[in-house]
Order: sequence, then C-alpha cells, then structure tokens
Amino acid sequence: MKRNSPLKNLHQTGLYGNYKNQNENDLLVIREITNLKIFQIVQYKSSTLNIDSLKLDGLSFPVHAGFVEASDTTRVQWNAPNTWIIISSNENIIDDIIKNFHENDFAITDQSHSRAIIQIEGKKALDVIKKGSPLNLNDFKKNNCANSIYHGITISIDMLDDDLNKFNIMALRSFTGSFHHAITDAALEFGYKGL
Amino acid sequence: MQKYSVFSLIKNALTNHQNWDVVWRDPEPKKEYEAIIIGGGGHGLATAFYLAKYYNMKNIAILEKGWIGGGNVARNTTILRSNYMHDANSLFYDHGMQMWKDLSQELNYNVMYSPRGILNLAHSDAQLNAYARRGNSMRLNGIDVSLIGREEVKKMIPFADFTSNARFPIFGGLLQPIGGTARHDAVAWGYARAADDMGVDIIQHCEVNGFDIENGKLTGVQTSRGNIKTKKVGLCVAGSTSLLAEKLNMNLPMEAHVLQACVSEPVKPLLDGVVTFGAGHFYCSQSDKGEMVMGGDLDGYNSYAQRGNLPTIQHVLTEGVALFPNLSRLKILRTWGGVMDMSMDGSPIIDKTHIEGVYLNCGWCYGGFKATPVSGLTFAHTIANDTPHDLSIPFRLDRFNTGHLLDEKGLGTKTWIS
Amino acid sequence: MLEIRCPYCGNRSQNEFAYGGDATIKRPELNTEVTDQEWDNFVYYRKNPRGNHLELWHHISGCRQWFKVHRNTATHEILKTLEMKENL
Amino acid sequence: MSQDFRINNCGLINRDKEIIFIFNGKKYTGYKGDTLASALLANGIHLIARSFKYHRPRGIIAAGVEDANGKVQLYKNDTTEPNVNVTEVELVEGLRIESQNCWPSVSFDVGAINNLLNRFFPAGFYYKTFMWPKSFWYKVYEPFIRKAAGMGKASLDPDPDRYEHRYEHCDILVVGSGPSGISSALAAAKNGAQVILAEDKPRFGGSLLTDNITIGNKNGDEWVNDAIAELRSMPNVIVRGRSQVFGYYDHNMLVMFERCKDHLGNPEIFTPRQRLWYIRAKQVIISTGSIERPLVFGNNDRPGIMLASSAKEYLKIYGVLVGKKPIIFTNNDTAYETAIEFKNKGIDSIVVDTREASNAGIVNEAKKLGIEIKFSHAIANTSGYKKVSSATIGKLNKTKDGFESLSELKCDCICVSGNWTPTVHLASQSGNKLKYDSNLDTFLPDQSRQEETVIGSANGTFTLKKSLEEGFNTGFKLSNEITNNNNRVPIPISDEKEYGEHDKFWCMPLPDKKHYKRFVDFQNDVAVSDIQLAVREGFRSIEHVKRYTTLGMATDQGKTSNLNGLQLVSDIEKKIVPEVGHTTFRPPYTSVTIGTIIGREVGKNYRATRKSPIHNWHEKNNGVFVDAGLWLRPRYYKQGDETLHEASKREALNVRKNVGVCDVTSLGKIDIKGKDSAEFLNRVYTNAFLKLPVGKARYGVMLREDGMVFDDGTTTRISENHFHMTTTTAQAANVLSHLEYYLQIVWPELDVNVTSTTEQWAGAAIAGPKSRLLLGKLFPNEDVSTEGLPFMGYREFKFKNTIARVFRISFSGELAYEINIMSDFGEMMWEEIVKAGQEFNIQAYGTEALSTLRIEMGHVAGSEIDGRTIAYDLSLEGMLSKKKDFIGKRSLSRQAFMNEGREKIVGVVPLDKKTSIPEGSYIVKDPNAKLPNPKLGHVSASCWSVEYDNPFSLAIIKDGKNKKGEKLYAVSPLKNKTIPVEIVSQHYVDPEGKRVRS
Repeated sequence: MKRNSPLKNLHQTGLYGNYKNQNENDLLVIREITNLKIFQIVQYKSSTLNIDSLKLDGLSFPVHAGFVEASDTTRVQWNAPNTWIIISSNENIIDDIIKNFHENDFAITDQSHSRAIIQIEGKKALDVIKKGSPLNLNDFKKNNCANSIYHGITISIDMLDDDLNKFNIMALRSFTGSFHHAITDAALEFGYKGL
Repeated sequence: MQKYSVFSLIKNALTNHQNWDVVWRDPEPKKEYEAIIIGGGGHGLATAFYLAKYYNMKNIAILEKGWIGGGNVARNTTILRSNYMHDANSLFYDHGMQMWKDLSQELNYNVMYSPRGILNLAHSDAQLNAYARRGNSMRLNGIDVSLIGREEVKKMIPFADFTSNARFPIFGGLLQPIGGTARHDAVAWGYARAADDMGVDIIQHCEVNGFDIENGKLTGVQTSRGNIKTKKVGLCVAGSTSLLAEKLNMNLPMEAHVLQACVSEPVKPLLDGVVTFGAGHFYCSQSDKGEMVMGGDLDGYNSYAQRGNLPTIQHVLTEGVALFPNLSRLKILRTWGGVMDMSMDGSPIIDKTHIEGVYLNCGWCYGGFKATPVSGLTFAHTIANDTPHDLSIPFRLDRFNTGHLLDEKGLGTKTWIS
Repeated sequence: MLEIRCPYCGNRSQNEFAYGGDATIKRPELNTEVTDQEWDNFVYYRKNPRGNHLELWHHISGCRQWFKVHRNTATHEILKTLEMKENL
Repeated sequence: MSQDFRINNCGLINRDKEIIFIFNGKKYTGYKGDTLASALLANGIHLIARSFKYHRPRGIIAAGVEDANGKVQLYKNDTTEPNVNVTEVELVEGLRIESQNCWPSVSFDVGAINNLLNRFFPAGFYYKTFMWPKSFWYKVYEPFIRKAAGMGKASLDPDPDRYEHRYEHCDILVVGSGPSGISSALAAAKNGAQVILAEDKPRFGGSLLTDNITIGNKNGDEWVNDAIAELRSMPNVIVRGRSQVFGYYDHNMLVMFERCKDHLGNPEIFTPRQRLWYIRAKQVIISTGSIERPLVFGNNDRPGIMLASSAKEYLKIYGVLVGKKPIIFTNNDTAYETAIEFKNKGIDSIVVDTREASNAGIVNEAKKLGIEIKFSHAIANTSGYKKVSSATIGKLNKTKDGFESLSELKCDCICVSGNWTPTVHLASQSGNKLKYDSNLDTFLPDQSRQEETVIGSANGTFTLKKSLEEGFNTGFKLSNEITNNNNRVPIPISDEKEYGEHDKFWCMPLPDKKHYKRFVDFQNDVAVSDIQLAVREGFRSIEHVKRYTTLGMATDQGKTSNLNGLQLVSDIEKKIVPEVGHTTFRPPYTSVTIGTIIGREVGKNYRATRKSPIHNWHEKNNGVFVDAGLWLRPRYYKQGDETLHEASKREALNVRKNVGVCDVTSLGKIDIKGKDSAEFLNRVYTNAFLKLPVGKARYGVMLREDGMVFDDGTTTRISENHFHMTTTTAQAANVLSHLEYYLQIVWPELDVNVTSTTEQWAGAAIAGPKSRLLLGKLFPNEDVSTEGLPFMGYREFKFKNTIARVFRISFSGELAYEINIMSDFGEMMWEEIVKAGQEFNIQAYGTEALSTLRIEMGHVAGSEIDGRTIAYDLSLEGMLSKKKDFIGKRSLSRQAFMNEGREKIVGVVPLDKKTSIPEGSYIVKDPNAKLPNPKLGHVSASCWSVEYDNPFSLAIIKDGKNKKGEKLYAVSPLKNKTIPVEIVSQHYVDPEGKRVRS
C-alpha cells in the first residue's frame, strides 16, 4: 500500500534563497528522509536485565545521554533514562526487536509514522540549527543526538557526520508544515538546494 | 492642604514655583497608632486614606520599607477595567470603576483617569461565545459592555492584521467602553497627599521586621525604626505578603511570580484604548506620552527578583506583532518586572486573620492596579469594623477550604500558567 | 533565559522545560484519612520563600523527566538540580 | 550647501563615494562611511529636532547612542521609522529624513509657544490641573496632549523586512572593542578560548580611533586594524561589528542585536535586516567604555552645543568641523584634546575651564600651541536660536555660586566636557551592586553577581596603559580558567597624553536675577529648576524625582543626564550621592527594534500549525478549517453557497440518517504499558479500570486534585498490560504531563510507561445507522456484527497490508466506530472510506456537525469541562467510584461541592421552537428584574437539533436537578435577546442510549 510521507506535498527540489553567487556544489542541501522504521524502547523499572548485554542489528545501547550507536542501516539513540529511539532503514527491524526485547522488560512503541525527518547537510548546517534551537552545538560531534526545540517545535537532532556537517532533524508529524518552513526559511540566507 | 488648580498653578508660576508645599510630610514614627498599614503602595495608601476619610481613624501610619509607590503601583500597565465573568469579581471591580470617575476631584490630584475603552479580541467563534458569557454576565450585573464584530473592530484598529496572513484571524471582540487607563504614579502620590492631609503619617524607609502578639491579639509591630504599638495592622504588601505572613506563622495559598512589561518609544497617536489579543497573552495601550505600553505573560517560575528574562518579552512582542504587524518597526525602550502575589484561584484575598487585629490584603495577581480605590475602601471597612465589606465577602481566605473559589480562567492551582 | 541542568541531559536552556512549582508538597497517600486542613495544604498551600526554593521542572522538550531544582527566587541562581529520588 | 564643514585629509570616510540624502525636503551630500549625523554636520546643519515639551530647537550633542536630541523620522524605500538616531544611521543611497514633533517646520515651530509659557509648565504641572470640569480631562485636555506628544509617526504598514535569531554559546564574550576590549579578546583568543567580540559601532577601536596615542610603534587605528584582522582569522573567534549587546540576563545569557542590512547598498533579498543573538557565555568581559557628561549652564541646549569628545570624533573619523569658531567648556583635561585637534586643523578655539589651573601635560601642550585658556571661568548663558551664536562667560567667584563679571563671546559651537560616566549598565543588569567613587564622581561596578568582569573606562580605568593591562590580564586569566593553556601574550608598550584631576563642579550658577533654563535631560526638557521643584515638594527618593520630572525617561534613557540629575539631588539635599542612590538600569541598553526581538515567528508562522495526515483531502474537498489550539480541523465542508449553519445541519442530519466520516486524528492518544497500567488508570480515572476486559474500551473521567473535571476520553485495553488512552484535542499535552507527574513523582513504585502516539495514528470516526454496513464493506473478511464487535469493543482488522485499529465508540450518540491507521496511510484509508461509503450516502462532517450531534445527545465537551465544573455539575457523578480512591476525590467533600442545589447540566428548548439561544446566554427567572439580575446559570452550548429540527441548548444551572419542566428565560443582553425556554433533560435525543448499542 502506498504511503504518504509527511512532507510529500511540501518539500520541493530546486535552488532557493541567496544561492546565486555560490558554487552549487557547496550549497547547503535539504532533503526529506522517509520510510524509516522508528521504535521507542523503554526498559521497565522492574526489569533486571543488563542493557549492556543486549544488541540490536549488531549495535549496543548507549547508556550516556546524547549518544548514538550507529550502523549503515540503524541508529540507536539515547533518548531519556532507560529510553532509546531506534531508527532504521531495515524493514524487518521489528522482528529483531521482538526477538531480543521481551515485553516483560521493555515497552516498545512503534513511532514510524509519527515523525517527519529533514536532513540538512553542508557547511552552514550548524548555522541553520543555531537560528532556532538554544542547544549548545559547539561540541556536537558525529553520533551525538539531543532533543530540543526549534522555533517552538519539539525536535530531535542527530548528527550523522561531522565532516560534512550532516544532521537529521526530527519533529512530530503534525508539525511538518511549520517545521519544514522553519528549517528552509532559516536556510534562505545561505541559499540551499532542495533534494 | 494647598489646593491644586489652574489658578494655583498660575499664581505659583509668578513666584517661580518657590512656594509649593511638600506633597506629603516626612514625619518621625510615633510610639503608638490606632492602626498601621504596612506597605506604601497604591492599596496601602488608599486604605489609609479611606480609613481616615470614612471610618474616622486619624491616628494611623503607613510604614513603607522603601519609597512610596515603588512596588507594583509603579510597575503596572495602568489598565482599568471590570470585565469579569464571576459576579463577585465584576461587582467588586465595577464599584472600583465608579470610584475612579471621581478620584481626581476627590483627591484634588489629577490621576488622569481616562476611559478610552478596553477591547478584548476574539479569534474564533468559540472565543466569541466565551466572551459573550462574560459580557452577558456583566450586563446582567448592570455593567456596560458590548460584543462587536470584525468590521467594527477594523474601524477601531485598522492597522491590526485583517489579512489572510494572520495565524489567528480576528472574529470580533468584547468592548467595555468605561475601561481605560490612569496615571499610575499620580494615583500613589494623590492618595499619599490626601491621606497626609488627613493626618496620616507616611513613614518611608521603615521596614517591619516582626509583630508583637499577646494571647492571639496584636499589640504592636517591630520596625527598623523602633517598636510601634498598635491594635490593628493591615498588610498591603503585594509581592512580599508571604514573607510577612511567615513572621505571623501564616502560610498562604499564594506564589510570587515576576510579570514583565515594556514600552516602546513614543509615537504619535496610534491606539486610543486598550486592546488585548485573544490568541495569546498580550495587551497594549498607548500612554499620553505616546509610548506603546505592553504586557503579557508571567515569566513562569517563582521569583522575587523584580526582573525577568528576555524570552518572555520576546513572547509578548511576538503576540503583539501577530496582532499589529506594524509594531515590528517600532523600538522597545524599556522593560521592567514586578512581583505578583499569584493566588491559587487568581482572585484576591481581603480578610481578617486568625490573629486579632491583623488584616490581610493580597493575592491581586495581575490585577491590583485597577482595584486600588475599591481595595482601599473595602479593606478600610474590614479593618475599621472587623468584618468584611459586602463587596469583599467573596474574597475571604476560607474559600480555599469551602470550595467557593473564584477561578475566572478555570486553570486551577498552576498559577504560573496564564 | 535560565540555564537549567537536567540531571539526565545536562545544561539546557529554559525553553526546553516546563515549570512545576513547589517540590516539597507531598500528596497524601491514597485511601488514607486526611483532615480537611491537611488536604487543603496539599492542594492550595505552597512554600513561597524569598531565597532558596526547591521546585519541580519537567524537561518537556528533552527527556520528559520531572526533576527537582534548588533555586534562589531572589537572584534566580540555581544551586543544585536533583533527580526525583535524590534529596537535598 | 556643499559640505562646507568638511575638511580635507582627515577622517576614515570614503571620499570617492558621494551619497545623496534628503533632509526636510532638501538634497544634501555626504560620503560612504558617514553617519547621518556626520553628513548633516558636514553640511553645517545643527538644528534637527524640537524638544518634547517646550519644542525648543535642538541639535546633535553626541556621536553615538548617547545622543539625546538627534531623533528624526527616517524614510527608505517604502518604509518609515520614527525616532531614529541620526548618530547611528550609516549613510546609504535612498535615505530621506524629516524632523519630528514640529509644525510647520523645524525652523519655525508653532509648538514653541510652550517655551514662552514654560514657567506655567513646570515638572508635574498636569497633576495639579486639568481636573475641572470633571470629564474634560479625557474629553478635551487629554486628546489634545496626546496629539502634541509622541515624537515620530509609526508606520501603519506591516514591516517588509526579515529579522532573524541566533543562539550561540562561547567561553568569553567581550562587549566593546576599545583598548581594553580588543586586548582582552586577543589575550583570551590566543589562549584558546572561544571568544565573541561585539562592537556596537561600524568601526572597531573605540577611543583608539580618536585619541592621540600609540601602541607599540603603531597609531591607534593601525593597531586596531591589525588586531581585528588577527582575531577574524582565528577559528575560535567571532568578531561582530554593528552589534549592540543590550541585555544581561540570568545565568550569563546576554542578548545582542546585529545590524546586518541597512548599511548595505544592495543587500541580497534574504539577508535579515537585524539579527538577535542569544549568547550564553561562561565569562563576560564588559569593556563598554564611558560616556562624556555635559555641563549644566543657562540655555545649554542650543544647537551647536555638543560633547567635546564627540566634536573630536566628528573631526577625526569623519573630517567634519562641528564649528569654525568653537568654545571648549570643560571642568577637566580631556577636552583639551579637542582644542588641540581643532588647532591642528587651523581652527582657533577658546577654552573655558572652571578650574583655577591645571598642570597636566596636555594643558601645557595646548598652551604651547597658543590656545587661549580662561581658567576659573564658566559659561553663564548662550544665545542664538537655530544655532548657538554667542556665550556669556564669566569669572566664577570663590565659592563658585556666582559670577564676578560677565562678558559676551561670539562662537558657532560650544564643546562641553563635564568628565566621564562609565557605562556600567550591563554590569548593573547582571546584578552588580554599583559603588560610588567620589574621586571620579561616578558609579563603578562593585562585586560581580554573575560571571562578569568590567574593565577599561567602564571600570573607571581612564589611562591607555592601564586599560591595556586590564584587558590583557583579564583576557588571559579568564580564558586560562577555561582552557588551562597558559599561553600569555605580552602587553604592548603604549604612549599617551597625561591628564590631571577634574573639577567636581558641573552645574553653573545663574547670574543674579536671571532664570535661564539649565537643562539636565535634553530630550524631556528637564531643567535644574524642575529637579529643585521636585525636591521642594518632597519627592526625595531619586526614583520619585525621576518619575515626577521624567528625568532619564526619554528615548536616550538618560545616558547623559542621569548622573547629573542625581548629583543635583544630592547637592540640594546636602547628602552624598551614595545616599541618594541611583535608579535601576533596565534592559535594553539602547532601544531595540521589536521585529528583531521577535525574529521569524511572524504572520502565519506566529505559531506552529498542526495538521492531520488527511488535511490535503479536506482542503481539496472544500473543508473550512477552524483553529483548535494549534491544530487546524475541518469545521464543515462547504457545498455551493452553503452557510456554516446549513452545511453543519446537512452533515449532522446525514449522520443521523445515513453515515458520516469525521477526522479525529487530533484527539490525544497515549500508549500505556507495563504491569501496573491498570492500577495506574484506576487511580487516574474516577471510575474503575482494574477489571476492564482485554478488547474493551471504557469512557473515563479524570479530575484535578482540586476536584474539578480535567479531561475525559475512552481508554481501551489492548492487552493485559497495554492500554490505549484517548484525550481531548485541547488537553492532550497536559494529560501526558499529568500522567508523567504521577508516575515519576507521586507513585514511582508503579511500573508503567506512557508514550504519546497521537501522531502515529490517523483517526476517522464513522458514525450513523449505516456505519456498520460501511465497516463491513471496508473489512469484508471480519465479523463486524454487534456480537463480533459489541458496543465499546475493540478489534484489530487487517486492512490491505497493514492493521487498522477499530474501536466501537461514539461521540455522536449514533452507532459509530473509530478507525485508526498508521499516519502515512491515513489519507488513503479516508479515501477508501469515502469510496466505500458512496452507496450509503456518506458525507464527511466537520467539528460543527460533531458539536451538534454531541449537544443534542447531551455529551459534555470543552465548553462544559471549563476547569470550573465538578463531575456533579456535568451529571457525571455516576462516574465517581465510591469504592476506590482517585486523583481529586478528597476535594469533592468540600462544602461548596456538596451543596444541595448546586449547578447541574440541563437541556434548554425555546418555547417557540424557533429562536436559537446564543451561547453565553444566561438563564434567569425574570428577564425584567432589577440589575444585578440573579442568574441561575449559563448556556454552555447551542445547536440546531437535526433530530427535532428546532434549537436545543445545554445549560449549567443552579439546582438543575430539580428544574426540569420549568419555564424560564434565556437572556443575552449583548444580543438583545430574551427567549422564553423550557428546561428539559440534557439528553435530548435517544436518552436511553439505544442507538450506540444497536
């Protein structure tokens, strides 16, 4: 069955903003990331399982705030105490989760359809985020993540690459229009390429 | 008292203004007073004035820890209104509105009472209905108010956002024509001058540090300028009530919060009356000097700091520009904060206490300025007669036990949510 | 804008949080007899000091944890933040 | 006029680029690098404005933000801005400025009559008059005053510019780029700290650009340029000019606005006009310098009277002479630099010095150059209307309270210097209690309350050598606490002039029997006599004096007047200044454009908008939307020329007759999981949840602890330890926080996880007698019979290649189902429902029809659950479990809540069955009773009953329990309506609830 991604009718390709006097290859890039599986995994208070012993898609679960364990297909984000967000392009990740994370120990919630994800990439990506989020990003590195707000919208920021300055920014789906506007609007000063 | 008038002004001009009397004396505290009002703000000064004027208590003092009129009466946005839904509130505040009409003459001091109207804007039919509920209640209480449509609003404030670009379009509004403003400092000074004239001792820089209580009865207060005997003391110390109550071993259903306001630079007349934005918390009027006077939300955490932070100002101004897009190019000149006694149902407390001779006037939340005359009157009545004024019966403290709460907003006890 | 140290996420700006008021209020146990006065104290009466105040904050745009903040209401200085299970 | 006052070979402007501007309709030229002020002065224009109260002619008195007079109306492109400071606007093409607050022109202003009558308008005169006749204040006097006040004109149009924000964190923020600022930034940056250096002016360097000094072997401006270039090249440094740090807030959060666009000739389209920076700094170095103080003397406000340092700045930076026949009037040595600079350009000035003598190096240098100096002299008065033309100077007597002799001196400008006021605003905003320094006659920073350090002249350090030392040492020390790099750079050797002590005398006496105005606050026309009057009348606190006289309350916020004012009060009161104290320094330091403060959250983006995944379909099908909090929901679907009333009636009727479909995505959904979930729900809801069977839903009501109804919704047991809660749209976020509060704080022993799934599921309600047929068609392989899916039942049905959650619950009172499907599939599911429903005459219905349906069924919603009602009022008392405790239960035993005769919800029908009762009406016994007319209660919701085709309302009225059948009146005085009504059951349609179970 065909899915309508959150940004289906919103995100457009092309060049925007103050792009004219710049090399197109250096421009900031903005794209929608779709069709990911997103699960929230919460370990119950009463669970005595040692989280260090568990793996998903070969990844262990980060126990420190703000860290992501990542593979090519899956990212495991620390989200809150005993709470992780799994973001994966692996269609069948749920099977793996069900197999490894017993419902007596973990509350697992499918959130795959609940989020819009915008990826921004380029030298100015940090500047775009700093326009709307009060988060201290000066020491942010690859595989760091944080929940914060952007122009009043609750978001989560995940840094995929610090050479490219590549971020996935995720917001609740119903906010998509405003969220997309806020990000692209902030990018206009620098010029950007919608992909 | 030297009478103020255009004639006295001319007469004094001819002698280069060398012969004006002091507006109020600067007396030393006496050993004993019939009654003491703690707090030389608007309410305290008004209370003393009415005690002297209507209740024949002349031997009274106002003790002010700083300078009079320096608390919330110096820090508010000067709005007068009685557009409340609950009967207790609307009847009380409307009595106050009637008192404002005559106040300049009564005090012989121009407090610049100016009924230019207050317009509460509605941004949906549901909100218009909620305003209808409030407005009809007012009308049934005999208070003039009307519900006006979008087109009428447009005539009054054509520069508001009536385009399709408005996030929350204007549907109409509730207009109380008698609402308006008064000059806040003049209110404090006018009451001070009139009270002083009746013999009230206004004692500044006199902080109350404790109370003398014997067998549940008040016998005096301890101050930074010595002990003073008295059998009656009225607390009018908005923003510090809990701190003094603590010295009386009283805990109150109240939190202190900072509320900020700001003004723009002065500009030529733009906005005549007071306008409130219904899709957020923003209100605005233009002072006689031309400054746009704006306010909105609490900073949202307990504070005694008399200073807030910028995000609240940002929030307030964002709402201001959502309503009036042309404000964007004006500049903010000054921001400031005041400490509010936020009571747990959003309504004030005027009452006796469990200690004989100790009376309480507090919990005014955002709304104390407009109540200055009626608060003073009813509190003076309460102090003089040891029983509440008819208008202030609903504001007794025991409503938090009986459940007869006066929650205009229906938000319950989270006082920081406005 | 306050900077609040979430015990879980670290220093964050105030706009990620929601305020929760006096943290010293203890809800009476369920199914126990409480006097009117005890109940009213719980529902309506708050500590309201000028000075150090133990209060609740909720990291609503962060990890969604409630926690305690020891903050001076006169200066806004934050002395300490604590997890709910911790005491001053 | 062609820049007669511009001199060659001097200044930092670009003389190759001439720029035309228009002042009061006439064309003038200036150069790139000019400010409006320097360009006006180059053209010999001093008269720019009229004062606020007396409409006296006024000119520029300073070269920076402290200027009190030079406010104009600025026009550029299609925009206008009032009260613009000519000293702050950089000259670009296309500027047009006009004088404000004068008519017909700045040269001839009718309002100047106020000046002639000024003796009748002393401070606070309006408090003493305008009281009779009673209503004349607001009908006659006040409107007149309002028109006269106000300075510039606000634009009535929306602001076309963009304003943006930026959040930044750094180790060290350095505010101000004078000698101490630059050196501290250099020291900190080279020691590895992350540094932001902010300078308000377009040029960095502060006094280094105008003072005659050297650092190392470089001139001031050379050293500045090299240092700034070096800082700019470092990756750990952000250097920002045209950036004013205007507020110091809690936890070392500072705010700054950066002017990004107005100075550019051809800015790119998306470049913001200004940018607001929220900067969280670990340490703040305040090197904001100091402001020269005017001297106070008779008619000291005429155009052409200016601060001496500003005159020097116009000369050194802009190559502009503020006059060709200057008098320098001073009580200290710094003004001699101005005299020397004039002399160097061939202009002879006369120095009038209140001191008996000075032996400072600079004074001797002036003497050597042949500059005439009159010690022990002062200016008593000035003349000249549009510009100062002469000064009356006199020899001061021994006690300095009078003149021994007076004489006239021709001049075309007077450069005054009354010593220096450190700019301590930011430190004070931070919470630093200032201390008075009686040597410098000024307030200086005392103990820091936050992490701030004040250096340079802002800290009372007035020599270059010491400023550099302070800068380098502070920058190193603070950075080293953070980086621990121990990389210290050497302090360069500097050379400067030598200064002596100033005279603690600044307010000149009046000659005998003269009553010249001696101004303290120029813009607000506050004169010495006003302050004397205030004190005479008993306004002794400096705050009282300020408020009574309006001293320091003009748009310049008293930058040049506050200290003079309070020294005057201390003189009159014979107190020392610290006893008088100072008024509070409040943000912003300089006025800030509102657009800058708010940023991009304007217009449609003032608040975020939330939309359901089905939103596109609603738009395509003529949905008319309504705001529900941040959500946009379809209110009705317009067909042809239908009105809201007609459309909602059609939609509601179709639900009653056939089947309708409604988007319910915005309802809050919360996943509740864990072994204690049932126990938790049992505490949260007033009714029992422990024994809810798997596969069943239950309607639940939750209270606040104060007993008021908080929210309602249905909760479904999906499996033993998994519940799906729904909330109202309005309370969704609050309910989640509420649940988290109890789980994390009150009952941490419960093992339950709550997670919002509102966004994961798109929801469609299908309602109406034919909804089961429709459901069967949608899910042909499932058992949709009342046995297979009973009332309040829940099933998961396969739908294409996904799963739909189907709840048999009803808000409309009809047989109804809610179908949830994952959001990406929402629109597709909706289309399938509409397609499958064609044969049953399905219509989409909006919130208005939904409202009609629930009202005639007597279901309560937001207009009844308004935070002031208890369960009894809403006839929900049956939902209150007697067997168990729950949140808010204990409150229900309050006296007021137990009261017999308490309000209760009822139905209301107009007797004529025709007249709709407006919402917000009240129910009364006697519509003609004397006011205040006692109210029985209010009408909370009204609809046109589609079942009976007549109006029906819900009301919450006193003793509603016993009022059924009574004939009363609904009144809406606002709408001039009095409607005889009958009180009936709240359940107007299907009171037994048969349909939902059918």
